[in-house]
Amino acid sequence: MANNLLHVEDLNIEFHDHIIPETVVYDFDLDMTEGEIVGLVGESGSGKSMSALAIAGLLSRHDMRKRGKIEFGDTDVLTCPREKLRSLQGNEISMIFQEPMTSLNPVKKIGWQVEETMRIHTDKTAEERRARALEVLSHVGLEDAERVYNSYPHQLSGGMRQRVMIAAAMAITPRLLIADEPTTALDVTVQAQIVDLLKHINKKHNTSILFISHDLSLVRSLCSRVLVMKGGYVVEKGPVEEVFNHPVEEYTKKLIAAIPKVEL
Amino acid sequence: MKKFEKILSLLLVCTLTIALCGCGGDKAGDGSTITVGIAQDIEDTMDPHLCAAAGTREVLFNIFEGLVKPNSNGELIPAVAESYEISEDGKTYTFVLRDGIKFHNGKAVTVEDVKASINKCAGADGGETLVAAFSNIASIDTPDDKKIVINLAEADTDFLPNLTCAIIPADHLDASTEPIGTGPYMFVSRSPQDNIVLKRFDQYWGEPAYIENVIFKVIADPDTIVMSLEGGSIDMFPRVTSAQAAELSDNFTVLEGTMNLVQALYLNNAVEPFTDVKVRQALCYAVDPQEIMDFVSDGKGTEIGSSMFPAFGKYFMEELNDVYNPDIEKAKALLAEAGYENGFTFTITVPSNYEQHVQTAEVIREELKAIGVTAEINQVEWNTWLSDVYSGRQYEATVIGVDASTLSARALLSRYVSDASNNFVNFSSAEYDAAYAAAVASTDDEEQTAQYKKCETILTNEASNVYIQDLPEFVAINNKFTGYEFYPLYAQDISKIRFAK
Amino acid sequence: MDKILEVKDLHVSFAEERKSLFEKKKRIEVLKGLDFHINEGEIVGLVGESGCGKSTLAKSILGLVKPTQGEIIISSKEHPQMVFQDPKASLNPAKTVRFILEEPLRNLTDMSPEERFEKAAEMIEKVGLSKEYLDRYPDELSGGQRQRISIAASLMMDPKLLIADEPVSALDVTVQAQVLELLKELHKSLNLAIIFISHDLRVVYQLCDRVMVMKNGLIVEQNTRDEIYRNPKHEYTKSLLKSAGIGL
Amino acid sequence: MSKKTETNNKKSYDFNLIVGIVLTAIVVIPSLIGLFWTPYNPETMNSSLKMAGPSLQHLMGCDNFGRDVLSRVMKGSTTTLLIGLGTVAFGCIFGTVVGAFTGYYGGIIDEILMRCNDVMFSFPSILLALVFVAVLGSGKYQVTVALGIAFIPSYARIVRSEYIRIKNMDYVQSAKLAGAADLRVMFVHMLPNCIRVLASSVLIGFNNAVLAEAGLSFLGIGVQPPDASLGSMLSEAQTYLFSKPGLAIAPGITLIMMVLGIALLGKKVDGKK
Amino acid sequence: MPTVLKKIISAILTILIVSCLVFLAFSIIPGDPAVAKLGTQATPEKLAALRASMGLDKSVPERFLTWILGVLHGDFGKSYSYSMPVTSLIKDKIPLTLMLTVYSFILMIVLSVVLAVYAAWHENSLIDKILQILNQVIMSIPPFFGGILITLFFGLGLKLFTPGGYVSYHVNFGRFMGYMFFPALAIALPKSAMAFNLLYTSLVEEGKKDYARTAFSRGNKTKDVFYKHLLKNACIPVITFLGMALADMVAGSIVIEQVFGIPGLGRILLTSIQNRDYPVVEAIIVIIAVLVVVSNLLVDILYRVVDPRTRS
Repeated sequence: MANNLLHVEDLNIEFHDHIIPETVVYDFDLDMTEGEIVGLVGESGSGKSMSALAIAGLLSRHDMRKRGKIEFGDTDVLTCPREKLRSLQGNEISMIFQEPMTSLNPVKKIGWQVEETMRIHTDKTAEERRARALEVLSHVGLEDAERVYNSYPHQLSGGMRQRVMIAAAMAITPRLLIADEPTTALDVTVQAQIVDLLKHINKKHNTSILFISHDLSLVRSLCSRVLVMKGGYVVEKGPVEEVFNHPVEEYTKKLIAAIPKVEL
Repeated sequence: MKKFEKILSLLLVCTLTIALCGCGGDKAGDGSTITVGIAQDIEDTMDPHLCAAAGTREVLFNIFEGLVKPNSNGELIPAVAESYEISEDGKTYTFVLRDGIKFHNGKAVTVEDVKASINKCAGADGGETLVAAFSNIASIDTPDDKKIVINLAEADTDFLPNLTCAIIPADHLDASTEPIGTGPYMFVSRSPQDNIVLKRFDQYWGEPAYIENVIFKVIADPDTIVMSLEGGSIDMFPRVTSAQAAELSDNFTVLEGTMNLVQALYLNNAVEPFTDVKVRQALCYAVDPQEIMDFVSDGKGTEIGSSMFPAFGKYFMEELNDVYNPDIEKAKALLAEAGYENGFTFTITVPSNYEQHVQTAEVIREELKAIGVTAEINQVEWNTWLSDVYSGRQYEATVIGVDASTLSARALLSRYVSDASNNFVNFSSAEYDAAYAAAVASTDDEEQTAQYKKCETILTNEASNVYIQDLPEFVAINNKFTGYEFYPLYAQDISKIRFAK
Repeated sequence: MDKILEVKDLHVSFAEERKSLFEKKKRIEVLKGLDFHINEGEIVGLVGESGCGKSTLAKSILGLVKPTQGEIIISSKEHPQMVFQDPKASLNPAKTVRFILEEPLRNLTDMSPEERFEKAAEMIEKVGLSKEYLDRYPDELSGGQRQRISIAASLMMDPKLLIADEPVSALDVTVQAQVLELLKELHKSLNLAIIFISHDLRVVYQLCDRVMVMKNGLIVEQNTRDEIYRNPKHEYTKSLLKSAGIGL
Repeated sequence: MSKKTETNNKKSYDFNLIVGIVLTAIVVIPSLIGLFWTPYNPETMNSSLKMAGPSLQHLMGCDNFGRDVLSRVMKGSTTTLLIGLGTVAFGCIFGTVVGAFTGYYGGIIDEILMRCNDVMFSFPSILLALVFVAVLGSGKYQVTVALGIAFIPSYARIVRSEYIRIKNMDYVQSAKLAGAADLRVMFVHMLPNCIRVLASSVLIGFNNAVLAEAGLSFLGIGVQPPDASLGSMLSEAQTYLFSKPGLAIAPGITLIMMVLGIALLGKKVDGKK
Repeated sequence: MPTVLKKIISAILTILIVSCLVFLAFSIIPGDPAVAKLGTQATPEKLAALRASMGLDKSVPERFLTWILGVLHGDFGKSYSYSMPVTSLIKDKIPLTLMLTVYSFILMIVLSVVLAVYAAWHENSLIDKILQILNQVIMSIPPFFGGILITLFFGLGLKLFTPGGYVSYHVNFGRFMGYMFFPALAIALPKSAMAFNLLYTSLVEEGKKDYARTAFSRGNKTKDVFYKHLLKNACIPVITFLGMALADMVAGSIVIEQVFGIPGLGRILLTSIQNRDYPVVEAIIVIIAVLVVVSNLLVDILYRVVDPRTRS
């Protein structure tokens, strides 16, 4: 299909390091077009992170059996040679994670980590890389980009670290950004700023975003489409307003009801 | 990260190359050099008059000489003195200085040097007497620049062996750091715990040494002796054990001599139950020296019956060996008589650095089980043995080898006189004291020898200690060399060694 | 209703590691003078961003941190207890649930073992878990179950005041709802005063009668819930409400 | 061994665990038997059998005194096992107490005890051993106590770092809130959580204890003859390494198997997340 | 920085305590230098005279004070057995033992890092298992026995070096370094086995952490993730071990010097203890204490360098 960025069909993921093989994701289907923001909602253990990791090609450990297809553009992430997969990772597909505290290398400077994708995928000179890194750091709303560039992760707050993660992901503008619960560990005020930043990136670079979260209200404010997962199955999917206003599945209803309401 | 990996592999490569360029081993004998392994560095002093350790005397034998010096079969031959005369009454000893004899520093030896050296040993100028017998010197006169006359207060026919004490330059009496003597080799340098280097003294009065350079290399770990010999880093090692000798390949010859040591189970006669002669005799009957020799040194070694070894041909009494031939029943009977029918327990304290003595103690322990006596073994460190056992006398029994510091029978018998300062076994018998005094006093040689033999017999009959053997000494020497000679006391005469044709 | 806790002009500061030998010993002020009181049986929300001193306030009320100035007055035999945020670290992994529940009784009362077991069984049912959970280890429980156990543990001495430091923020939404329900019931049945620390304004709205807003060591505004949510006075409270998507 | 075998929901049997159990069994069981019975009395000498090679009657041959090597190895491994475990237990118990106090309280106590640790580390073990032997005399029990004391600093350090890590955990705060006194917090609440780290270091400690005992025997101040530990047999056998390597191989292999077996068990204990 | 000052003061304190303990130790151990020197020729008078000349008749505290004063102006006293100043006796021994320790330290680092990264990278493969077993076996070999085996295998077997053929670095530096490789290897092997074990588990641990996954998500090759990201983090727990290992190696060299016939500090210490040569033992122990303290300082500095979190 034309300008179809991602086509995931009948994806099943089985864990094999336990004695009895355990399936965590059953028949997962997903289609994304350029510039679209899709939400993936579910409680812990629902398989949402596993599917995201599979799409990003990070489930390469030998005891993880994967069946089905994950087509990104014209390459199938599951079967393509490792070289090809590596050329996509960090270049076309980038990912940011939930725990800003531990997702950055504690003993390396921020600047070095942000420049890493450029070092691997481009042949930019050191100055060009430095300039781009400073530029992208200021884009994500860090006032003193120079100071952040030269500091270490433990010297920054949670919110600043998550911005650095996003800057690193955006250094060579990817076509797909996978955000695995990026705001869960942050304060409410900082959460809002990160969500705004993702919206801005999507508009400015037309980067499509796969947003994974267990916070329904957040998904509602950011995504155009949403999939609800439970126990490894996709129980409901569709445009966000439709799913929210008249949910079909029992589980979705229960989820929506559990959101603490504030009626003034 | 390419950079990191490059450093690592670089480091690995350079450590390996260094290792390889180091191979090939240094050739030990470049023509006229011999490397002799020694078990212990000179750790007391290099001053010939003060040194005490046997290992030190062995090395210094090549550097210093007295007026007379011992030869390989135990006679005293003239050295610094050309000739000597002993007066009838045994009171005056006259020596004629060998003309043209020089010190290592090139200066000629004068009578003043001889007088100064003897006075130093006698502690004449206020120092302590280093050679006990010299306290008997009344005066020393030098009538001309050739003669030295020593007058004794009381007659002593056995005084000559003491004059092997080293003659050193009068103006350089402190030889501890820079030893100068008249011997065939002169001192070059030393590096503590590593080596002592000597060089041939070309102006030596006697026939010069064959090999030019001698390196005494310290091999502290007994287990590396065989490897060092095989590896070629040393050419010779005196006093290897029988086990080590068996390990050597055939480009080494193993010469067998005796260590000139009286090895025995020394009993502290002042401690129960060893105060009772019957108990001591019982032990003598229970311990079988031959079995000990079988285990400890493959049957080699010479059995001894008293405090004398074969090198002193004149005084050694073969028959004393059979006084206590092994007899378990007799031993048990003696124990019963002494009131110990169901045996007793005692401790053998033994220095841990002498493997042969430790092994002997283990064999004795087994043998004594036959008569119901249990011997516990307590290994102690050498210095602890010296202070607790030897000078402190706080022990029940010990296994050690006692050597003779001078070539006289007295060196092995004076120890058993009741009030002798080195009587660490606390042996005392009036009869023995009388016999020993008579021997010292007598001026006639036969009579003196008879008295000495009487002393030995008393020691055996009184079973002062359980005498075992004069340990065998194995000298491992590379086939390139020959000419090694055994001496009846601690001496490694390197000057006799030459290249085998 | 009489006051169960009164805090007057509370200051807390820590000695900072001296940078260099010459520099005067600097002390960082964490609490800069707080005055408030908690009435019996009242749920008070304490809201503020991380780093504003919420946890330090909790610890000083509990006596774990010594205040440098001001006083904390708690009524007589009261032992205020605390429920921690991270379910994984709040229970001792090496001990059974039963041991954890009986611990306060073992130290502070002279109850016999049977009495202690009864009280523990009674309490575990109160927090909605069955008795056989008593012999389980914390690792075998889910996040929600663990929070219920730590609530049960904190109520063993029938305290009148409970401090909950973000008890639900690490839980899934559905589980969050159940735990909040539990706190509400306990508050009613035991007339339990709760200081509910959280950064999630929606949760605070559902649970608390009064709300105090903290910003770097100071209480900038404290009022009834409806006053705070309907017409916030302080700028900071407004920005909090706005970013939580609440308000006009 | 990557093939998965059908057992309960745990990773397949670990290759190391099996090897560990087998090795330890091969060594520990004979040494336990050695307490009551050995094929021959390890001390009887027999000059005709001197340096005899392995034969049917003497499976491991005879040593330089004609004593049966198998019986001596069995007796020796019991001694080594006892000394190893004794040393580790002694060092571990006192080390834990020291570590607990320094880790939990910090401040001056920490400073003082850490200074003692540094002093113990820089004091040469040989001089330390000599002092103990001089004060306590030599022999099995004295060696165990001497080595035990020398092992305290390393355990103290391990326990101290664990305590520093745990003392800020929430469950420690709640233990304090539950009215537990310091001692109770330290040893009832905190200690069980360091057991796993302690267990694995205890087993590595055993390895070092056995090697240290062998070192002492090498200097002749360890186990007194005719008692023997694997270490002392090894140092005695070195002189006959060329002509009779078997004499060194028997105790050497047994020592390595014992240490290896226990170390692998240690890895298993540590590996159990 | 006050912490550095505190460290130096406590270091000096440690050295003071250690040397004081040595004095006490010698007053407990039987025997004294006079007995050692006179050996079997000792007579009570000779002993008394020699003790007086050695100043042994003064009380322990008095002797300790005179020793300390001496040390303050660089005089470590005269050795009883070699009757020459201790400083000149030890002067050329220190570089030897230092050289041996540093040489084996580098060998240990090179061996353990290369092997650990390789094993961790190929986790659960055959090589990994072989390296594990090999490393456990090496760890269980007593150092003196290891020394003998190495001499047998490399020395007599492959003739790579002459056993016992120590050549001082004054004479021929190349051959000196060549010879020293093997004792260094004997010391390094057991230590590198332990370092391998520590580094391996730490690397596997770090591999499970989030930042490793981030590194993979950026398209790094596995090798790069290990070297560029994991290794530096994995080294942190190993650093404490390295500090202790450095101090251990100084003690370890005593045994190895004996087996390889190297006249280093270890050998002199052993013989001086047996000869009760107090000044020499004191001086060497102070040097060892300094080495231990320096290695602790190095560990702290290394911490600061590797782990920015400690640079508060």
